[in-house]
Amino acid sequence: MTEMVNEQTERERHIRAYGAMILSRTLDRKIITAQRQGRVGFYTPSMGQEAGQIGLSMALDKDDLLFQYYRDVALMIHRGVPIETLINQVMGNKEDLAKGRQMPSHFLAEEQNFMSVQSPVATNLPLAVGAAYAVKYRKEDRIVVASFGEGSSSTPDFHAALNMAAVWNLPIIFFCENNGWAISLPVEKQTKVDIWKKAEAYGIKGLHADGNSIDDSYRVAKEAVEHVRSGKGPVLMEVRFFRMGPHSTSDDPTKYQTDIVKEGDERDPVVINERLFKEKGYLTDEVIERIKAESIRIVNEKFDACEKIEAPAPETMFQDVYEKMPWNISEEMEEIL
Amino acid sequence: MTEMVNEQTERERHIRAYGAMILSRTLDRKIITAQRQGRVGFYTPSMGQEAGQIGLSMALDKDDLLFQYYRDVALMIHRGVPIETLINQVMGNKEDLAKGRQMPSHFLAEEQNFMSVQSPVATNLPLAVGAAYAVKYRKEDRIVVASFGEGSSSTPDFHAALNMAAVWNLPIIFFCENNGWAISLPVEKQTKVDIWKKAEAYGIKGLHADGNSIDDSYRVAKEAVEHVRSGKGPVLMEVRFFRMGPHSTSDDPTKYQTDIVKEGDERDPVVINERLFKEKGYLTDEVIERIKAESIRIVNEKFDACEKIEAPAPETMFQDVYEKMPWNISEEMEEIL
Amino acid sequence: MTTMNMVQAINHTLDMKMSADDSVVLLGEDIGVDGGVFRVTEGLQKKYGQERVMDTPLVELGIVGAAIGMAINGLRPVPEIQFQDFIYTAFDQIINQMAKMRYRTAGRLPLPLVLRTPYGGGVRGGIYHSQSGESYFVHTAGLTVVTPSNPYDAKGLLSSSMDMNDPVIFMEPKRLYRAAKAEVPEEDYREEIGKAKLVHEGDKMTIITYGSMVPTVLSTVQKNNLDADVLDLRTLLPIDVDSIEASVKKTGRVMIVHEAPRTLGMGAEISALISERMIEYLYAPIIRVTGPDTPIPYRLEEYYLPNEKRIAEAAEKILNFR
Amino acid sequence: MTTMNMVQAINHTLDMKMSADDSVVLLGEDIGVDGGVFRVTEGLQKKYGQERVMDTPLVELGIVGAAIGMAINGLRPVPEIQFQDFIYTAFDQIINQMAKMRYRTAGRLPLPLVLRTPYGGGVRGGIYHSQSGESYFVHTAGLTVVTPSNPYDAKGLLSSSMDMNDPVIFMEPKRLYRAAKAEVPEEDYREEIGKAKLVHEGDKMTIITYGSMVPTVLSTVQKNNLDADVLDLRTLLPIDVDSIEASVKKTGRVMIVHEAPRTLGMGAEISALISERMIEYLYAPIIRVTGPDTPIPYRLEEYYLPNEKRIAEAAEKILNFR
Ligand SMILES: Cc1ncc(C[n+]2csc(CCOP(=O)(O)OP(=O)(O)O)c2C)c(N)n1
Ligand SMILES: Cc1ncc(C[n+]2csc(CCOP(=O)(O)OP(=O)(O)O)c2C)c(N)n1
Ligand SMILES: [Mg+2]
Ligand SMILES: [Mg+2]
Repeated sequence: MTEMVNEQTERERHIRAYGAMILSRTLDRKIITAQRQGRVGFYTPSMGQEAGQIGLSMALDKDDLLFQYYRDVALMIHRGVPIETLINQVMGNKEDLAKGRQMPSHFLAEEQNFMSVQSPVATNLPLAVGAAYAVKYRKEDRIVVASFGEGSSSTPDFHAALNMAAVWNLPIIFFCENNGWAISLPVEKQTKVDIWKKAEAYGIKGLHADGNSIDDSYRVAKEAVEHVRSGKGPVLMEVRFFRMGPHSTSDDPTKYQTDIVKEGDERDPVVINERLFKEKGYLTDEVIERIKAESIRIVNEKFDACEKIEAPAPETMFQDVYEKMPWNISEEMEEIL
Repeated sequence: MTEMVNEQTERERHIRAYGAMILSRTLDRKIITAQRQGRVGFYTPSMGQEAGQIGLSMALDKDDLLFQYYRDVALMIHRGVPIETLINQVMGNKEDLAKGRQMPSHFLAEEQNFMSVQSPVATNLPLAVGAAYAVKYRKEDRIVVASFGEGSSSTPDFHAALNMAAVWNLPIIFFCENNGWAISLPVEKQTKVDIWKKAEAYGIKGLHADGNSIDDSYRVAKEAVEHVRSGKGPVLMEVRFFRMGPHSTSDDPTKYQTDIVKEGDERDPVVINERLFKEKGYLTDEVIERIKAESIRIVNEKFDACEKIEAPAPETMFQDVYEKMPWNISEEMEEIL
Repeated sequence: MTTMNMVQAINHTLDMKMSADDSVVLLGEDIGVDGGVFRVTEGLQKKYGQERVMDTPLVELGIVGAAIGMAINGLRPVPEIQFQDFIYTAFDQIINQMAKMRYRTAGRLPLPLVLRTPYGGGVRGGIYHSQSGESYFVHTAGLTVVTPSNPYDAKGLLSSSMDMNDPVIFMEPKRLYRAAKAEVPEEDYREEIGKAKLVHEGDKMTIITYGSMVPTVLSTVQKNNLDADVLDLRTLLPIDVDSIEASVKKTGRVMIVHEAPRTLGMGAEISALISERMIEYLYAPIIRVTGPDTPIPYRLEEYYLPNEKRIAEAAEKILNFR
Repeated sequence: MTTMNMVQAINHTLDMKMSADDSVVLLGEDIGVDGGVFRVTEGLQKKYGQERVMDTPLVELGIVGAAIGMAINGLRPVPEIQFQDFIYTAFDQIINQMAKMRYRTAGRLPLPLVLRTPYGGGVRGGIYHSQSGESYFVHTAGLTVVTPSNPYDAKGLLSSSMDMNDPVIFMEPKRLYRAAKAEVPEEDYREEIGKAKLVHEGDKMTIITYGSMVPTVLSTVQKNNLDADVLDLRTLLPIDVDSIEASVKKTGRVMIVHEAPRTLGMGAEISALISERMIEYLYAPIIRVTGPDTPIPYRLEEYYLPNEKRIAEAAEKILNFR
């Protein structure tokens, strides 16, 4: 009886994971196409990074707090961020939670505990440390996650954050998404050491997973979460996968990247996890077809709807610099509008 | 015959090392006293750190380039920086190589290949990396050394410098002088890992030595220098010793430090190395007495002479901001003088 | 009422705020056991514990970044940067995170955070322990910049700053830390952010200043019997343009005094505001008496800092201008 | 003569300088194999090798700090910061090392170094890919700040900057990278650092601007037949006060136009210089047409940037002022 329930749960968990992966991939594809058509200004695709992100998400609780980076679409979707929230951000329309102020890919979804993405890479990490401090200070059970690319491990903020989190023994996971490239710089030229091994320099736990496998990422993320939640201090967890798209829609990877992983490739996490889930009997061809078709329908529908939403009103540009608008901004607003 | 020469050389090397240690200690003591008498504005004592610095110096060549920090007086003296250069800096008089512009302890002695000390800690490290790049670029045989305290290992600049030096495989030694304290913060609260072990995070060699022993520091520094000079890439070398003085003359360590190592203590490097050198027959009580007396005489004499040198002329304040003085600074100079 | 210097007034204010509100925490280098290199946080760690008064590792960007994260997650942190000269290692966190968080989240993640830091010369600190970097912050939309010139204002302004739901850069003129004592009420009070104070009244000219220069300006005015309004700005961003306007329209002659280098110092903005809005009221050039456009030298510091002589000469020049 | 856009002119200048002098090296993120995200360094790594055109790890403070060390040790580095918005992570190196090295060594360690960085809006970059941070550098004694507005000046100014023995912040207005083409001589020439250029002549008013706003100001002047001097500053520090003075004394009416936020933007310093030195020549308030004191929004960027309409309105206001 218990076994059956567990089997059932396992199955559902995997279908949900797969669904999030497909929805994320479908959204990615849609936005990239829309960008080429001039309907979207810019985008940093997530494709190739879905499995690792979803594995992490599966190990987290609803209350956990995330300081994500610009490529975490699958993570956000799996945690329940409505795709309208993502599309409205990309559009920068008036329904965007941040009133269209940020470039596409700089998501915010504080209802699902996703904080706001900035551009200077890894500068979310010290913030996550502070947030984790507050969690510990109030003796809450939540943990904090900060994600970033492997290139971002070279930054000042990475070092500051890991050392402080270690010294303060905070409930935080530093989740490094190693896609092999920082724009045109391959990881071998970024640093001479595996990212997860840098944990040793801070006296914290380092873990790594196959980011192309939902199961492996989940397994390792669960280990990380247990470690952190039990008060044993921070974890640096690295997942490795491929950046299947360009760095961004402004980037031309053929200038520097020789081995590009295309959709359908043996190294595409959709191919890998789909095959595995079928083998394990979680999925059938029929279900797969249905999920894919449904994802396309949903994405197209929502995209079209969101695209129709108008731009934020011009006066919104002057709001929220401060709680109360100071005289200089009021005057500038009058002058400009 | 060769053996005799080597013995002779060994002896001379040790006497010179001891002499530099005593001269440095004597100067330290003099400046601290003078500060209490109001004759000097500020100072960061080096006492306790002499042996490790001298061990390093013994392993270096004349042409090697140093980006030292504010506590490297013994290092500078052993490498032949005239003590007038140091005293004039402390006085900020018109003979100071930097025209009295910097606080005491911010030395410069470019004739002996010592670059200029800044206050923001560890920000000399990236500069040293650039200098080492130039050395490698021109295929010179020199190496570069950057020194800093253990507290400074927490800074952004430490991380940036070590990673870049590693990726570029540069001829550089990062020389960490671990005196156990960063002002009032003990090293245990600074980071959870031995500093030299952080080398692993960058894929470079990490070494450590007993900084209280000239011989041990020399031995390890020699290993570091050989590694670096042979093109095998950067070394992070840590020496451990005690900060025997306060952080600076503005600091009151009794507020936070329970175990203070006083002069004459068993952990005082002067006591330790003096005993050892006597045992090995390099020094006799007579020679020791002579060196000490002579050091006091020299320091007093030079200090008095340097103290009489007047302040830089007021107009010097406006010079050297640029190669050519721009109109705004000229006008300000006229207005003020 | 108690007589306090500025160090005591700030310490007392932090103490009051911490005892009233558990979410107030302090963090910085040497602020705990040591009580801060200027003793501003003396005794607070003993009283409130290491969890509320944290001695951090040596990393300003970590201090500032962590404070931002704390503020996002329900605390009201008061980070300290030991010398303002070292704040630049945290500059990106200030410019790109702190100043822009409310804006980029459309008000969803406000930051109640007061960053304290001692600044300015007059203590023989040389190039790296004397800087007055207020311009870097005043140019940055999203920040509020405050600087007191006396113990009474220090308490009132710090209290108000800590009430805010926006990040404040609270700059403490270190040469005044122990210089001036004043009566400071034990009870709670506020001085309004964004309001200058007229600290001397006169008809012939307006001297606009703030922070460490206020006592120097006042003593010059007194010694030379200058018939001058003296405005202590107290808040540098937003600037109290109404108070400036009222005084300038009355006097028609303006001097601005600050320690920071002249080019794009506060004097530039104040001067520009005046000639934008009330140029027709001016009888004389707007004169800036400031630090020169050089770093601050150690030995010759007294030539760097504006002094009574330079202020008096400038006053004469303005008054005699036709 | 060849027709070039600004990207090509800068690339060509770097190429010339590198081929003439082995000590010139470039470093930055993605400048090598990729040729830079704006293609400014395209082809240079292929031509000069990885040792002279370095793709660095992702760490601006390392790029700037290493460049300083290279300059100390005999090279003439040209570091690139990919977007000026990200320069703040290297700000301490710029403020406390780069700007102060000559001063604190009494000229013993000069820094021949040109830090290139694209800046400004107009490319839908939003908060973090559009900033105009020139004020932060212009307030910093020891730096020279240069910004070209066209391909011809870009070559002449970059050549002069690379001849200097002091650090230069060379700010490239990214919206003009490919916008304007011009005839650029293949041979060597220089444009003088510290000299503004009168790009339009007139008698009724002086419009002072620079960088990305120059074309917008010129088109406004032309469309509205404004009888105006237009000064392209080109060097922001030191400011060419003589050229400003000559024009303002002639016209008596002044407008300053820039993208950067108003408070303590360049307009503040220029305005202050004018009212300090020649207030008696003015017939009207000095007007600043600038970006507002907010971050730069993504979707509403067109409201942020000064445009022909705002400039024309300001001109009318100034001309009609009595
Ligand atoms: C501080 C900073 N410098 C430069 C950039 C420009 N930039 C944007 S993304 C990127 C590469 C990031 O690589 P990585 O951290 O591996 O993340 P990925 O994009 O591969 O997911 C760079 C250099 C930036 N955003 N922030
Ligand atoms: C960036 C920066 N932050 C703060 C300071 C103030 N400060 C001066 S020395 C020091 C402690 C340095 O400790 P450590 O690196 O261990 O060197 P030590 O003084 O012990 O030799 C601090 C915090 C500084 N100089 N620079
Ligand atoms: Mg990457
Ligand atoms: Mg130490």
